[in-house]
Amino acid sequence: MSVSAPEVPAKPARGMRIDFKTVGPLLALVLLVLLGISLNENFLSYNNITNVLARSSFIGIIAIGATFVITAGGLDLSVGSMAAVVAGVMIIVMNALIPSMGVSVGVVLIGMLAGLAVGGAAGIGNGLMVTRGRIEAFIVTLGTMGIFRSLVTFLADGGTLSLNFNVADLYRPVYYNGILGVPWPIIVFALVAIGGEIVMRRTAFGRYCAAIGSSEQVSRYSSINVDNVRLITYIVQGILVGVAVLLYVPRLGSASSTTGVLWELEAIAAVIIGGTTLKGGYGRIWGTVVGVIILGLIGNILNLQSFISPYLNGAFQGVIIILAVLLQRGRRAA
Amino acid sequence: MSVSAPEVPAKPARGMRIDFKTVGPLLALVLLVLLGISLNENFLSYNNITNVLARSSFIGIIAIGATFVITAGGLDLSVGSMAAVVAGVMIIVMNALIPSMGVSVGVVLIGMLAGLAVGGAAGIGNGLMVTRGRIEAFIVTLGTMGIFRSLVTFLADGGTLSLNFNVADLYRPVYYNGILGVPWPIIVFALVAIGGEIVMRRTAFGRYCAAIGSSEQVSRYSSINVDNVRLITYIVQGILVGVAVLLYVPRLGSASSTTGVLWELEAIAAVIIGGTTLKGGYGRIWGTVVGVIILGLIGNILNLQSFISPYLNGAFQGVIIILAVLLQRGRRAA
Amino acid sequence: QDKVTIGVSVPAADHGWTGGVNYFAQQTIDRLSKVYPDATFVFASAADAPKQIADIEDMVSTRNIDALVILPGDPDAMTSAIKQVKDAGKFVTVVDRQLSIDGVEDLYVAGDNPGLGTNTANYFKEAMPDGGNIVVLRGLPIPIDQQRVDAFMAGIEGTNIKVLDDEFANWNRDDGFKVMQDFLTRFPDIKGVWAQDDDTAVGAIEAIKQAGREDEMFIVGGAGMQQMIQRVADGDKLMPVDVSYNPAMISTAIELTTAHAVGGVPVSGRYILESTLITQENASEFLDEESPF
Amino acid sequence: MSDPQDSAVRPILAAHRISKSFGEIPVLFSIDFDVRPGEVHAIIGENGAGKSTLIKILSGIEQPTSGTIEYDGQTVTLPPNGQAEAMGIVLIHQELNLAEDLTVADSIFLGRELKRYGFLQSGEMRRRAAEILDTLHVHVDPDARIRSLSIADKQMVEIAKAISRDARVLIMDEPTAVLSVGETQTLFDQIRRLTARGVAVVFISHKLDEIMQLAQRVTVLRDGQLIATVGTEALTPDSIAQMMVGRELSNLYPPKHEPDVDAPVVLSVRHLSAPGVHDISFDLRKGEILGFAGLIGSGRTAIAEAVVGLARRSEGEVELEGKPVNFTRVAQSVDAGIAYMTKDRKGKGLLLNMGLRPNLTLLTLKRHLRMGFLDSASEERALERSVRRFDIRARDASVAVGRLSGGNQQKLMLGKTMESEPDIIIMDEPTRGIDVGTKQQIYHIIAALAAEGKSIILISSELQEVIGLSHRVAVIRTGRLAGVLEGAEIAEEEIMRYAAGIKQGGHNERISA
Ligand SMILES: Nc1ncnc2c1ncn2[C@@H]1O[C@H](COP(=O)(O)OP(=O)(O)OP(=O)(O)O)[C@@H](O)[C@H]1O
Ligand SMILES: Nc1ncnc2c1ncn2[C@@H]1O[C@H](COP(=O)(O)OP(=O)(O)OP(=O)(O)O)[C@@H](O)[C@H]1O
Ligand SMILES: [Mg+2]
Ligand SMILES: [Mg+2]
Repeated sequence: MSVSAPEVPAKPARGMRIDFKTVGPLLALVLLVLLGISLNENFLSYNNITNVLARSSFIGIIAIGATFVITAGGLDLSVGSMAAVVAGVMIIVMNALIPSMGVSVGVVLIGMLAGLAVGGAAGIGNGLMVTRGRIEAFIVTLGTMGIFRSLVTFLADGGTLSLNFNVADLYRPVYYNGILGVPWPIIVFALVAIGGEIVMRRTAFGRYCAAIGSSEQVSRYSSINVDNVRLITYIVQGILVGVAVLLYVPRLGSASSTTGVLWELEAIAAVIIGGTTLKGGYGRIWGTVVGVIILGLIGNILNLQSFISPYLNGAFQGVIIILAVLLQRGRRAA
Repeated sequence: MSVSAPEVPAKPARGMRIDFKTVGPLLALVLLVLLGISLNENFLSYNNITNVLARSSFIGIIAIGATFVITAGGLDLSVGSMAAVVAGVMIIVMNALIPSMGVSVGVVLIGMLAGLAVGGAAGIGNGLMVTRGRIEAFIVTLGTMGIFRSLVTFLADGGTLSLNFNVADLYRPVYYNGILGVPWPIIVFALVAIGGEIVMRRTAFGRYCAAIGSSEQVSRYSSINVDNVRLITYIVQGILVGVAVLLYVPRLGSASSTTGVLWELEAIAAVIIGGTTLKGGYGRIWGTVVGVIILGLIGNILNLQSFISPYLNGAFQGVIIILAVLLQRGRRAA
Repeated sequence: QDKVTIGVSVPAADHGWTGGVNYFAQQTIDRLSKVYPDATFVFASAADAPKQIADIEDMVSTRNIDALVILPGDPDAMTSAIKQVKDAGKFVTVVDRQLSIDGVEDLYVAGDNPGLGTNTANYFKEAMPDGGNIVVLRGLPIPIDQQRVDAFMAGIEGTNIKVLDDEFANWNRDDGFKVMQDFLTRFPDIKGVWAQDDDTAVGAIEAIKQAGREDEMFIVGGAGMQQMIQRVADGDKLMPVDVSYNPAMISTAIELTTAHAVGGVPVSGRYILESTLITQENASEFLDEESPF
Repeated sequence: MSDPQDSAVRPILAAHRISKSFGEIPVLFSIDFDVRPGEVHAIIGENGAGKSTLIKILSGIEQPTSGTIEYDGQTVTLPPNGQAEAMGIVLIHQELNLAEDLTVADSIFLGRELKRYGFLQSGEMRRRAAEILDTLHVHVDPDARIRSLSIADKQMVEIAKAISRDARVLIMDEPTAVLSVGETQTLFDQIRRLTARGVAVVFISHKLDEIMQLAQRVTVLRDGQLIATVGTEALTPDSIAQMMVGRELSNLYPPKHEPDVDAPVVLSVRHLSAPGVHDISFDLRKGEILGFAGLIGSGRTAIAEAVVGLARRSEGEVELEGKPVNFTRVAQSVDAGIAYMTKDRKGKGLLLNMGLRPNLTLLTLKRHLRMGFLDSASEERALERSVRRFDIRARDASVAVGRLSGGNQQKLMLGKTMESEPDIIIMDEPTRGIDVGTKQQIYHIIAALAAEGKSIILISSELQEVIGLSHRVAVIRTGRLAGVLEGAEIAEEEIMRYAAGIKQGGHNERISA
């Protein structure tokens, strides 16, 4: 007894209808830009746009790392404090090298390497505790958040670590200059974003992150080395924190116990506004970039007007964040 | 025709082996107490113990609410700011009633009711946006966190709202007095904890929370009204924030934009240290109580010694949090 | 008469004193907007240094400010950003905190953080000629706290005053209460408490009262909160003096800057607002019905 | 190609004296097992006998407590976590094992993506996935997310995933439990193609006719013990069943008691439309067993879900004992006496991380309240009742249900549904993954319920089951009612003709009179 071929169901026309899950964050961004334009004629000026993008780049680069961590079902609350430690160590290293190396590009380069190394090491620490120690990521990174924060305070002796002014002068162009009028932070952010998008979409690593976030067991049974992939997401996060700080130090030239406070929340918010699911399994880098820019614009727009009491800035921010996600509702973590 | 008797499974002797998942947080607590005793002979004094427990009670009561929210697969980041708003509104209401009602117990009672009402209303807001609005809990409560925080700052005009001195005197005993030498905050905390434990373990609602956190889909197919149960967890959380603030206001009689900052993180940390899984599906109230006391003791112990530089307080805190969870490792969110 | 725009940037109200700064800044802006119809004010308060830098960048690039009044939350981190505003040809007034290089600002309206520590130390020496045990409740771990504490420690050096321990109470009432409770548990003999800040002192006082040890010690706060000045004026034994550190210094700065920008009144140099000891005798000078702080 | 029946052919994979305990609980006792290239070797046994555990050990997912594994003549320790796949041992898990957030193509290639210069060749993978799905006659979009597939489609994706790998040994744990006859045949064609190429296949099923059709040898397990390994030709379904359950299994299906002709209509569905459902009308009489037959994805589940309020209906009426009802939540239908038992026990039926008791009583928790509080003694009694009635076997009663054997999970779900003491029961694949012995028992329970005056809608892809139990059979095709069969018409070929669209109409008008 055999059966004739079952009827083939017609494929639904994909992408014909507006897909709010995809368009949501973009729509929110467009609305914000329109709001900005209506508030101030300088909003779209070259200066304002580069300002906003450049200063969003720290959080942006960190948030791209967070997208990987979250997609793979993890979480990193320590990024803000980690950034402070990285900045602190970079400054200490550079200041310490001046007597022997003088004020030279070499000092800056070594400082930068030190920053990346510290970020990477911190990422390894977080990653090992989560994967080998089998402790919930929330707790591990809440713990290291406290530890890193203390460490900066300790290194700075309760005060501020300041980069030697001459070295700072040498280093400053890394934030303020660029090529063809595009400042370095924007260039680096764009490169990291493009790289992140490629890794997420077009490499096995990106695929594995989604698989692990979706189901650890399925991934394990598909002979994915779950622990290693997870570990790598934390290391990537650490290194990207390092990269972000490379751009941060020339801007502020100092680090203190208040450096990077609440960056973790901002980074996670950007990731989720961008459409990545907090429980893992689905992540998109370009969404995160949109999320970061949305958050950056909110601050900018608040500065463009004077009717909202500054006391209510946080409320405005909160409303926009909720609205941005409301625009993509329908998606919902199961 | 009948089937041969099914094999009756022999129950394994439960609890014979040390179950680290259960004992973990308790063990951490015991170790901390031993550390405290070794540091200072006053550690176990009546005064110190009641001090620590009484001031842990706010976070404790809030964390019990958070246990329900998290068990049902949700999250509430807004509790700290919510507490500030509740405190602010209570103070404003009480101060406003004095002209008409004089300095009377009635004023205090109405203030208390107002506090509970504001907490409950805030919880309803969060809950509706999560359940009806289908927005991720993280985003909703991150948004309302900003909104509530702004609101207090606005209400307090950037400064501090202070309760009228005479009313404060009338209200003060609610924090400082008690029965049989046990201060009210401890009594209320204990009652809320016992109530919470009963609700979690012995009512359909508690069972439903775990079921929903474990699988929303299965719960829906099992005729559980998922949205309502979720909504109720947020309302319970809101009301418990209200209860916590009822005990907070008489302590110092003031509220400002810094009231309750980071309470959400502390509450969530307590919940998870206590063994509840962040992804939902399993919660235990008594664990949360242990978690809260652990966090309270860490601060206390740090103040009782001088070898650790105060700069490193956060590091000590971080290490203990990680260790407390390490002691129950093996449990792991899938 | 041309229109002028003046930017005012302050740290967010993360504790009582900065709350006062925010209040006075807005109040002054409201008042001056009426006095000078040609002046527009742009006000922003920022939670951290990057945000504050972003604020002043926005003021320059989108609001075309002519002058900037800034109380930098973290002066070292903000120096080069403020220098850029200056380099763009704006008039710059810096308030309270010294930038890490000289010569950036046109006008400096300064509070005196080390002075606060020194003044307090002097009072402790006077009140405890034979020395004794004290505890210190510090602020937030940021540089101004360090400056105040360093000056205080230098001030009591060589006396018999012994600092039993110091802990951060974050210029915050709740933490003042907690830390003081634990100090009281730990040390049976405390003669004096330096709370550094009046908010912290509010919490510490409650803890001392709860322990019933009001008669054993005195406490010195700081910043000049109205509630505390009232206590001093009333001759409270527990709170015999306070040390002023008036958040209203931001008002002075805004007024001077506006006068310069609108009326061309020449102002420049340094205005140091001293940190003075408030005692029962002079307390009435510091009482101000209107102030919320 | 040598004849795999020839015992001289060396086994490619063999287990010697394998024992396995979980904690202190033994589940396998000294099992010998082997499979030869080109052979289909079936494993059968009651629920909880240890079949899944054995094949997990054969594929490295679990490590044996004692005993050795020989692969290709070498004694080996198989690498854990599916890494044995690289050695050519491919496993299809009993429980669906797909990541819900990934797409079909992603899932098929998960863990061995095609890459060029380190980058994924997504287009190529999509193309090949489509090809493989085509050979299986599965019509799903390679870009569809797993989450959106029906459970049978998910199973087919798993099969596609497994046969697309370069397997030397292909192990399948109840792959046909959710498949209907047609899909099963497609699968068997593929299996024969593979065995012809020398692939060794280990096959677990509770459907004895499938085993007779496909396997050369059969190994029977009972309570973790090896009972026998015998050639299929020496067996009849009866003798296998006897070996499995240790007793004679006569008349699998109980005699049919037709309901009274004038038995009242309890459930009447008129022109029901919902997602996947188009203009369905039928009546269900008191004491009647109404079978729902159809191909995978024909919409039987969708109809049931629309009736009980799990899916929103767009058109049509449902009448319960003559009164129109419109359930928007399941709770309402449960209260009205209609219970629906899902076929997706993992995704919709059971809380895998919880124990037996909370799962059993979840649907009816309100009945276990005493003065507002849960009465665990009452819950415990309910569990005892269900364990007895449905023969639920858990070696460790405190175990999370995710660790129960598949069949025992199914039985627990049956128990859970029956706890609500419904008058109308819609059972979706009620015997999915259940062994013959228990099946017989469940069939008798179903028949007894009908005899008591309960009404039952039986959705099943196992035609024999529908035929053996139903008083009438509704055949569903692409969301529409293709026909209703009664009496002597209820026969395999006739049903298939309607299901495949060769025949239409039937007694449709009579039923929706
Ligand atoms: N991880 C585990 N932990 C504890 N017990 C387990 C675990 N896995 C399986 N078991 C137990 O081992 C026994 C055998 O289970 P197994 O899944 O092998 O049975 P099966 O023969 O495949 O049954 P079915 O036909 O129902 O699928 C069962 O009693 C089951 O509860
Ligand atoms: N919510 C929905 N929206 C669109 N299409 C749906 C929806 N639910 C089901 N369908 C489609 O309707 C058809 C019926 O699927 P369903 O799983 O309900 O039936 P079934 O496979 O016949 O059930 P069974 O497996 O018990 O035979 C499928 O093609 C499915 O894709
Ligand atoms: Mg099995
Ligand atoms: Mg189907």
